[in-house]
Order: sequence, then structure tokens, then C-alpha cells
Amino acid sequence: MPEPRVINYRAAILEALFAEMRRDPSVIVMGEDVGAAGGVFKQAAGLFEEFGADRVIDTPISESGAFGIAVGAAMSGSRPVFEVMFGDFITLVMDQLANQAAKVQYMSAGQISVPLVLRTAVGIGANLGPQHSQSLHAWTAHIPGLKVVMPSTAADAKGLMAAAIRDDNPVVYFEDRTLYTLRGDVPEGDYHVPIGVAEVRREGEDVSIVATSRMVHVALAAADLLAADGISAEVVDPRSLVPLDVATLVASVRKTSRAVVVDGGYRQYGVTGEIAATLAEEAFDWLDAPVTRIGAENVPIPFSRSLEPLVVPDAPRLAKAVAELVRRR
Amino acid sequence: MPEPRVINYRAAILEALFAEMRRDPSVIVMGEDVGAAGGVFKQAAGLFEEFGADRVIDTPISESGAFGIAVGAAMSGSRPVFEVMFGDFITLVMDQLANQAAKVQYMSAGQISVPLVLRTAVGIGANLGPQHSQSLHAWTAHIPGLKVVMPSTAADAKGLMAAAIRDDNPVVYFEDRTLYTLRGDVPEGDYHVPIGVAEVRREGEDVSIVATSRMVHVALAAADLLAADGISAEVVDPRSLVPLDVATLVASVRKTSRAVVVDGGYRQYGVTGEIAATLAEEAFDWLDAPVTRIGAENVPIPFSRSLEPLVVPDAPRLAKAVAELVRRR
Amino acid sequence: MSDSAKQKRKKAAAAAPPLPAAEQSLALLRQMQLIRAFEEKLRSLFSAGLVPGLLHLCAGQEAVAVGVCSELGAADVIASNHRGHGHCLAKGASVNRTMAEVLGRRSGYGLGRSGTLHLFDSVNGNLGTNGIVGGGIPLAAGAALSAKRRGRGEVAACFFGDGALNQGLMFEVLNMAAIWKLPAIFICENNGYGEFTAIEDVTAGLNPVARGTVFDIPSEAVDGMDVLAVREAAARAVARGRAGEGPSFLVCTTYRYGGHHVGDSQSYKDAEEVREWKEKDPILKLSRRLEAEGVASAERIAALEAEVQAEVLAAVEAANAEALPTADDLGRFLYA
Amino acid sequence: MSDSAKQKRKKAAAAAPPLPAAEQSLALLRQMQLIRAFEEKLRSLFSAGLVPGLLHLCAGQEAVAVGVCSELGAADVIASNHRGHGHCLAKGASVNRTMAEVLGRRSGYGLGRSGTLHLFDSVNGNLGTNGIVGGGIPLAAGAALSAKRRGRGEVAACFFGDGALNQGLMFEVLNMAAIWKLPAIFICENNGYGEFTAIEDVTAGLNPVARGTVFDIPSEAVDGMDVLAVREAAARAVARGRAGEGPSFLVCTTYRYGGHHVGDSQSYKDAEEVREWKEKDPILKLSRRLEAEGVASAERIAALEAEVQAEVLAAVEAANAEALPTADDLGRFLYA
Ligand SMILES: Cc1ncc(C[n+]2csc(CCOP(=O)(O)OP(=O)(O)O)c2C)c(N)n1
Ligand SMILES: Cc1ncc(C[n+]2csc(CCOP(=O)(O)OP(=O)(O)O)c2C)c(N)n1
Ligand SMILES: [Mg+2]
Ligand SMILES: [Mg+2]
Repeated sequence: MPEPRVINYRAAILEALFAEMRRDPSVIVMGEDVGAAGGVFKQAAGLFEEFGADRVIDTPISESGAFGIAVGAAMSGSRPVFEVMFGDFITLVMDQLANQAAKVQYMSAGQISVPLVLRTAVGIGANLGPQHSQSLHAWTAHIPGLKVVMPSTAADAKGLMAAAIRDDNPVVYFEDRTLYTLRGDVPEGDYHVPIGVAEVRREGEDVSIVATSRMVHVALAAADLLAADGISAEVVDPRSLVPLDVATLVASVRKTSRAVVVDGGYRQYGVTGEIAATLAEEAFDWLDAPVTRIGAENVPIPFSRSLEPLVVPDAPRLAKAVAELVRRR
Repeated sequence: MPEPRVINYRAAILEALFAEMRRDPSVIVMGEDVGAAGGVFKQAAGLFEEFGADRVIDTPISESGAFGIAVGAAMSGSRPVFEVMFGDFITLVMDQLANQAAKVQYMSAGQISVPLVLRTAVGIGANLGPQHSQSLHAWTAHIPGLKVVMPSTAADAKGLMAAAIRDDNPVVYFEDRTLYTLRGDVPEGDYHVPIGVAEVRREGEDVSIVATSRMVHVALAAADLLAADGISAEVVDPRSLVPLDVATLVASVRKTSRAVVVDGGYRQYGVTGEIAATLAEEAFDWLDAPVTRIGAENVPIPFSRSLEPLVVPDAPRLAKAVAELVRRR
Repeated sequence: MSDSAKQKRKKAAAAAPPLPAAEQSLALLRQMQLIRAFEEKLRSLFSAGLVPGLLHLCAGQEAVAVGVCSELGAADVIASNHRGHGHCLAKGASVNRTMAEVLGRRSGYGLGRSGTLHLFDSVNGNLGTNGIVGGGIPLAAGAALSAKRRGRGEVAACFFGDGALNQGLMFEVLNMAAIWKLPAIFICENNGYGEFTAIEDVTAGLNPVARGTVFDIPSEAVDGMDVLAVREAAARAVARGRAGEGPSFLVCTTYRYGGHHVGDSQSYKDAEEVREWKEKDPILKLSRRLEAEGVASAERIAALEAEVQAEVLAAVEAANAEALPTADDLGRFLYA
Repeated sequence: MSDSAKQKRKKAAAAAPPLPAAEQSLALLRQMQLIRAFEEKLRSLFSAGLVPGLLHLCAGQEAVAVGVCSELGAADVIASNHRGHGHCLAKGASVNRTMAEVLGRRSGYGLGRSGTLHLFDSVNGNLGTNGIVGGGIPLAAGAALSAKRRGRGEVAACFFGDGALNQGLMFEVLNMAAIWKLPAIFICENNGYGEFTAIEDVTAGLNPVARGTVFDIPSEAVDGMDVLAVREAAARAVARGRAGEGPSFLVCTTYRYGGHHVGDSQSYKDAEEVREWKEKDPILKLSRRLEAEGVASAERIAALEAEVQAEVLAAVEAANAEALPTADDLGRFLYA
């Protein structure tokens, strides 16, 4: 494996994009303001300068048509990385994603693949309000034929983007804006993280915290607090929702006998349900307490500075919930 | 309560529509071919003749715009019942549904309500293939601010439609085409079923089968098979997914100590996850076996006569799965 | 359909284009005959309960598919819609594999799992029929984007009905095709109805052609009942695409003789209207010209007809001899 | 912006419309001054870190909101977009409650939970600013449908940017408004840019007005820097709507002086372009005419300006005195 070195999450994504675009001329980037502007969060900075308007394509504000074109391009020899500016706006591309992209490989019985990446930025914390803060990854995870990844670290941001681009299936890549400046060891050069492999971020004995994307960091901080309290928490990051690495998750829970699942999407009918139900089923005979779940509160995300921080768990609240579970009789 | 009498599920829905449109002139119906044609499944038959083009509005094939207009109409004094012809096509209205309709009441802090019904027909079994068979109710159940109902009987079809129309919130009403000809006792006159109240369809002692919509009938048939085998199954129909009547479901499982959740949507990250996780958590100390889940297979629904029947459980397969659970050591 | 709408639709007819060389002319005729025979056979199989699902037939509209595809090469791409057997066959699909798929047999293009609404044929550059009205439009534009990047002069065409003229998706894609000068050809098959609704009841603006010109896309009204007129218009569009001049938009006036799907009794049409359109039948029209201009005798034409009938029958027999997909096939090809 | 695009945009200016009566003229001026003052105050509060989230200001565009809303009554409805403070205030919103909402205070229109992107004001018929480009367009059309059914001659207007011209949603809604003859007024505020992208880079067709005429909707180009020109065009559109003659489409050429949001440095514009547009400032233009035609002295105008400044300051003070929403508010009003 190439040498690690410290860069941030956003730069890590970009590193993968540059590398894959250099490697494979069929890779193109499409999205609003991804061209000369370099993306509204600078998440596409420099691509236009190196690869030009032919491969880094500014689209009109026509999400469904533009993404549909990306799907058609993927069906005909291109490998588009299509950006939906805010995760909330994937509502606009769901037909092209769920009814076309996800099903073509199956419906054509393998004649036609759809090698594309749909990247979209989510993230609670910038006071952007109900239509610019929610994360609808649960919708995409529900649709057979898609893969869904949620990198939590800079290294994974790079490795999963590279893997997503090389994958011959449509991959939905949820990146968290609040992690853009998170720094971490990222291997240089060709580096990819296999899709469908979870990672134990911290080993522990008393309880497993299964946490996605940014919630991994909340969980790690909570584990620190819990350690001070004499509770040893294991933190497991699924990294991809589809395929889900059930074996790693279940092994952790069978070891600790307790589990909390924490995710940044709405709790109701969200991904915590699937994961908790799976753990409760597969680890039934090992569990000493019910699998509990924490997601975003079931309300539109308020823009308000006083309320937004209450919507998803922070480390103290998560630690408290975990501690209660561990002490449950 | 008014006198029951036997009519079918489709007629029951229509009875509610006629009654509510007569009662309240602000109720309008919109959709493709719902006018003179009476709906492609005759699910709107006669409305146009009685209420005219002013209240029964044929839309162009412009789902997102037309549904958006329905949302605007609901915000300004009308009560639209909007039809999306196939449940698969709700992909096209998700922005208007999830980002607008669901959030207006909250965002406006109660100034503006969105009293509308989105009705859509789903149903596996007519060999209509991957884009005309899936049921995406899990997506709608994930969004705070929506209510979601899934009537399984003719009486509920009427009562929940009436309740949905009178409700001041956006209600998504999933009707199953394969139940249209199902007959049952339906109270005449003004009849409504409260949204958010589950119904125990059959009492039993050994296991609870929580089943939605058409799966209720599969579960009842499975319960018959199981009874012959000496297993007493309780069948609980949530009737609405949001709000979910957790108390009734949990009470059943605490009584039987075993549960199977069965639903017609894709299993992965679908509604069975939420329900099973909730039961496993709330009935943890009562459970003698893991809560198991059955949904549609995680593939695009094949049109083929040989495969379509394998996609969702039938009574024998469900009975087998339940029996295995009951006999689990 | 209203009288004024009828008038408008009649005007679409223009001066007759010259016949191409004999071999080519006969090929056009045979292709239309084949599509007609293929679908008429399906109609009777459907009535006998032998076709799963719903069946949307294009009888009356064959000239559009054949006229356009006769100008496309193997490396060019099409995307189709729910009424797509004609498009698939005209683009070169195997009669046997298409029939097998519609009948749900394992030897079909989709392993017998997909059916009429999802006929994909990558070898012949077909991105599929589609169950979503308008769904194929961006797919073709995307293929045009790939083609443009390859720079070999390939084009991509898509077929859609007048109903898709009201999908926002269509407008979005036309706009992008125009600004990016994609080698895409947008072909609206205006048969006057979307399901049971007449186009003028749901479509504003006198002339659908304007939906292309608003984006400065060269757009024209075409007599969709005349394979030669379609072919000429397609040739212009293909030439523009190959030359890097961008997209074209063709509105072909045509008619479906049958209901929206087999089983639709068409109570929303009057019988007279159907009869009138049948007089303009594209197969009849070309046959008459071939005879009149001495290119083919009535016997030659009848022989062609017999040939395609036999081909279709053989396809049905071959399909019937094949297995249905089995439980093992349920999960195959979900992922690449 | 390219030179030819600049030329095109300059031509929009037409002969000056007559001044309305003094009181009315001053009201128009004051309303524009108020919006400008409201937003300039917000700009400085934002720089001081006192405004949560993102802030999209309309400085330069005030004439459109004010010109249109001056022709609307209390029972008429609007729907707005992300750049909507002007629309809200022009439609009669309370300065205090609007300010409070943008600053996230409990006394705001949305309990301080919604912010600038979601300003609803049912009393004044405002269906909200909107975070989704194009999102408000069908909402207004829906309100027009309700209005049509009520039959009291009410109309509904929506404001959207040139960026929304490429949303399929817009086309779908225009088509339906036309076929249903809805009393809807579609107002495109064409300020030349969508975020950092110039309109001509993403928008095919020379003239956005054609996007209305393609549906046979009476459509016109309007000088959006002249409140009187906007007012006249709006009056015609409102009259059509009230008379049951259906929708109108107005493309108002205008300009935002600032970046897409506060903090955007506008590197994609040249300074000269901004300077040129500022010379056409709608507030300055009306002020000059009022002076030139002897309707108001420079002192009177300065006094009005002082008045609105005071009103805005008072609103900020009032907002600052209010509480933020509390945990108890998190779940309120989720359902009716
Ligand atoms: C998005 C979507 N909406 C509705 C339907 C149902 N539907 C199938 S075909 C059709 C009519 C299409 O009319 P047109 O485009 O004119 O094609 P034609 O059937 O006339 O060939 C409709 C409404 C669909 N398949 N997809
Ligand atoms: C559906 C959607 N896509 C993208 C965005 C991000 N976005 C916000 S404003 C904007 C530009 C809008 O441009 P325009 O309509 O011209 O309005 P202006 O900002 O110029 O007033 C974009 C792309 C969004 N909010 N919604
Ligand atoms: Mg048609
Ligand atoms: Mg703009």
C-alpha cells in the first residue's frame, strides 16, 4: 500500500478524481458549477483547468435531465461522475436513478452496464435549513441495483471514490460537507477501498456502536467519554450501506452483546432500522440488551442555531444513551 | 356505525371519493386519464360525470408539475386527491412531496397546511415488469411530515380514503391493484377509519405476523395453514405506516413472544427494518426468537410468469418461515 | 379528436419524395411488413393469453421507425419507448430474441425477465424500450454525448410519443442537447393520443415543432405515414449530427390503429377517424408506389409478405420451444 | 458575460412609462428603498456573523418585486424563490417578523426555525420563499387553480430566476397553466447568472420570452430595472388573469449587484459590468424622475430613505430582543 500523508477529506476526493480521470479518458465529471467555478464547495477545484470543458461539464439547473444524460452516457462508453449539489436535491433524479440506472444491468441481462457515480454532499450544521440539510441515503439504499457508500475519513473518501469510479455499477457516494476539512492519513498514488467492507474504527468490549459517515466521529468521541466512565465501546463503520458487510457488524455485536446504531438521516424508516433489525436477528442469542437506534430527529432540519445542534446526536448525548444501554438490567 | 354491506375494494375507495366530493366542494381529483376515461383501472369511474371537468382534472403526462400544482392548490384552499398512475412513478414527484408538501406545515410554523392525498396503485402479479410493479412506500414513510396508509380490506379502503381526504396533512395512500376486486363488508354512509390505528386481523398465541396491505391476506392464509399444523398465529395489520401504532404491535408481540414482519416492498432498507427493529427493541424481554422479516426479493420485479410469483411470499412459503421460527430452539 | 385538430394533422402531408433504389425500397417495405406481421402475431397470441403483461402495438406507425433507422448505422444508437417493437426490429434486433423476450422466454434479450417494455440490444445499439414516458430521451442524449466525445461521427436517436412532449424531462434534455451540440435526433411520434387523451386536451401551443425551435434546434414536421418522407428528414438530421452541427427535432404525424394497449376498445376515437388513417397506411402507400413505378410486382410484394410471416411464425415456434427463466435466474445480472 | 449577450440585455430598455400619481409613486420608491435598506442591513449583520446560514440578496432587482406586487391585492398570492426578501416585503410582509425569521428568532414567520429560504406569510398571500430552484412555480399555479375555482378574480404570481428557465418543472407548469387558463403570472427575473454561470452558457435559444410563447402564453420582455415598466406589464398580466384569459409570462431583465450569496466574490463578473448596471439602478432612476417631474424634492426622498432605515433598525432591535426557538419548539407544527 502506498505511503500515507495527511490531507483533508475534500482534497482526498479530488485526488481520486484527478487520478481516475488521468488514468481513464472515459471518466467525465458533470454538475452545476463544477467547471470553471470548481464547484460551490471547491469540491471540483482544478478539474476544469486540467481536463477542459469536454470532460468537466457544467450543466444547467436541470437535475433530472442532466442526470438522465449521465445515465445514457454511462450506458454508451463513458464513466460519468455526476454531482448533485445538495443531497436534498436527489429527489429530482430519483426516476433516472431508481427506475433507469439501477435496473438496466438487470433488465438487459448483463448486456449494458451503468458505470457511474452519483456524488452528493450532505451535512447538518451550517444552518442551511430543511431543504439543504437532510440526507436521503436511505432511499437509495432501498433500491436493488445501486451501491451506496458513505466515507467517514479522508482515506476512505479517496479510496471509495476511486473504487466507485472503477465499479461497473451505479454507485451513490454520500459525502459530508462538515467533513471536508477533516484531515487524515491518506495513501498517495493508486489507492482504493473495496466497496462492501466495514471497518472497526475502535476496538471495545462492552458495546458496539455502529455509526455511519460523520456519526463515526461522534461515536469515537463518545467512546472516549465512555472510556472515562469505565465503559469500553467498539466503533464500527459500515462504510458502504449496499452491499452491507453484515459479517463484520454481527461479529462485533456477538462479541460485545450490545449495540447502538447511529446515523445522520431521519430515524423513521431510515437505515438504522435495517441495520438494527439485522443485528437483532443475527446476534439474537448473544444480545444482553435491545439494539437501540439514533438518527436525526423526525422533523425537517431547522436552520436555527439553537435547534440544529439538537437534531443529530453529539458525543455527550450519544455517550449517555450508550451508557444507559450498558447499564440496562 | 353504519350498516355493513359487501362491495369491492375499488368500489369502496370510490364510495369515499364520491361522498367526500359531495360533502366538500373544495375536494378535487387530478391525474392522468382520471376524467372521461374514469381512470386506467376504472378507479375514478363516474367522478367526471358527476363533478365535471372543473373538479376531475385530466393532467398531461407531467407528474412533477401536476403534483406540484396540487400541492399549491392544497396550500390555497383546495383539497386535491392526486393520482400517480403506477406507484413506480412516484419517483417523479418526490421533490414536490418530500421537499415541499411534507415540510410546509412545519416551515410555515402552522400558517399553511397541505391537505392533500396522493393515491397510487401498486401490486405485484400482473406481469408488468420492473418499472410497473415495485412499491416504494418505504421512501414516503421516511419523510417526516407525511402520513402513509396502506389499506388491506374494502372497509379500510373506504375508511382510510375518507380519513385521508379530511386530514389536514399530506397523506400518501397506497392501494394495491390486486385487491381491487376483493370484496368485503363495507359500512354505508359516512365512515372513516382513524389514521394511525392498527388492527388485529386474527388472534393467535404462538407468533405475531405483522403484515401490510396485500400481505395481510397472505398472512391470513398462512395462519390457516399453520393452524392445521397446530400453530396459532396472530395477524396484525398496521394499516398506516406513519403514524405507526407501535402500542398495538408491541402488545401482540409481547403476548406471543415471536414475530415475523412481512411487506410487499423491497426488503433491503424497507419498512420491515423499521418495524422489526422497533419490535425487537420494545419487546426485547419478551422475545423467544429473533424477529424475522420478509419483503420483496431485492431485485427489479421480473415480468416473467415463472419468476414474478417468487418475488413476494405466498401463504405456503410464509407459513414455512413462520413454522421454522416457532420451532427455533 | 376535434375537427380543427384533424385539419391540422392532415396538412402535414407534403410532396412525395423520390423512391430510393429498388433494393433499398424493398428493404424498407419488408422491414415495415415484418414489424406489422410481428405485432399482428403478438396481438393474436395476447388474445389467447400467451403474452404476459401489457402489449402496446405500433400498427400504423411503422414508417417512423423504419424511415429513421434506415439512415442509422450499426454504431449509431437508439432509445425507444413503451411502443417499441418497431424501433427495435428496425434497428436490427433479432426477430427470434425479441419475440422470445416478449413471450417471456429465457432466450430473449432480457433472459425472459424484462418483456416488451425493456427490450435492450447492445449489439445493435439499442438502449432499450422504456416503461417511463420520456425515460429514453436523456438516455439517447447521453449516448450522443459519448458519441461526440469519441468523435467518430456517430449519432443517437430517440423515439417518443406526443405524450412525452409534456414531460419536463424532454425540455431539459432538448436544452442541453442544443447548448452542447450533441449529435442527437429527437423523434416525436405524434399519433394524436396519449393513452385515452387527445393531444390537444393536454398540450398547449398550436404546433409541437415549436418545442424544438424554442431551443434553436432545427425542427420539422414530417409526414409520419410516409417512410420516404421520414427517411429524408432523418437523413438531414443524421447528416447534421455527423457533421457536428448538433441535434434535430422531428415531429412525425402518425396514427396508431389500435388501442393504447391490446384490450383497449378505443371508445375515445371514432371509427371514421381510424378508417381515414388506415387509408394512408405506410405499407400500402409504399407498396402502391413500388407497383406504380414498376419497381415490384404485386406478386413480389406478396412474396415478401409471406416471407416475413414465415419468419415471425418461426420466431414464435422457436420461442415456444424455449424454457421460461427459473428461480436460479431471479438474482442474475443484478450487478455487473 | 459575453459582449453580444450584453448588447442583447441592453436592448430591453424601452420608452419610459408615465409616472403614476404622487402618492403611488412615492409608495413605489419607498418600498424599493425599504427592501434595499433591509438587505443592506442584513449584509452587514451577516459579515458580523449574526445571520445563520446563507444569504441571497436582491440589490439591483427591487423593481421587479415592487412593480409586480404593486398590482396585486391582498387576496392575490405569490410564490417566491431563494432571493425572496424583496418579494415578501413588497407583498406586505411585516418587516419585523421577516427580519426576526432571517435572524432565527422565535417571533419570525417560521418560529425562527426556517430562515430566509422559507419565509411564509399566509395573511399576505405568500406561499413562501423556496430553497429549490423552480420549486415555487407549481405552487403559484396551484394557487391560481384554487383562485380560478373560487371565481373571485384573484391571481397568483411567481418569481423565479433565469436559472429556473431550464427546470423541466417550469415547462410542465407553463403548459398546464395555458391549457387550463389559470390566472397565473410567471415572472422570470433574468439577472444574467445562475450562481456562477452565465445564462447563455446553459440556456439554448436566443430569447427566453419564447419559453412562454411556445405554449401560446402572452409573453413579454420587460425592463426589470424600471419599476414603472414592470408595473405596466404586470397590470396587463393581472388584468388578463382577472378576466379569465389565462396566464402571462414576463421576462424581466435585471441584475444582482452582489454575489450569488453574501461572501461570493463574483470573480466570474467584470467590475465594469457591475458598474454599468448600477447606473441603471431602479431606485436612482425613479428618484431622478420624481425630482425631474417635480413630484418629490431631494429632501423628501432623503426623508423617506431615513424612514426606512429607521424601520429596519427597529426591526433588528426588536428581533434581537426576542428569544431563539427552544428545544420545545423542535417538534411543533410538524403535523396540522
Ligand atoms: C412517467 C409515466 N407516466 C405515465 C405512464 C403511463 N403511460 C404509459 S403510455 C402513456 C401514454 C403515452 O402517450 P404517448 O407518449 O403519446 O405515446 P403513445 O402511447 O401514443 O405511443 C402513459 C400515460 C408511464 N408509463 N410513465
Ligand atoms: C433544484 C436546485 N438545484 C440547485 C440549487 C442550487 N442553487 C441555488 S440558487 C441557484 C442559481 C439560481 O439561479 P437563478 O434562478 O438565475 O436565480 P438567481 O440566483 O440568479 O436569482 C442554484 C443553482 C437549488 N437550490 N435547487
Ligand atoms: Mg401518442
Ligand atoms: Mg439568475
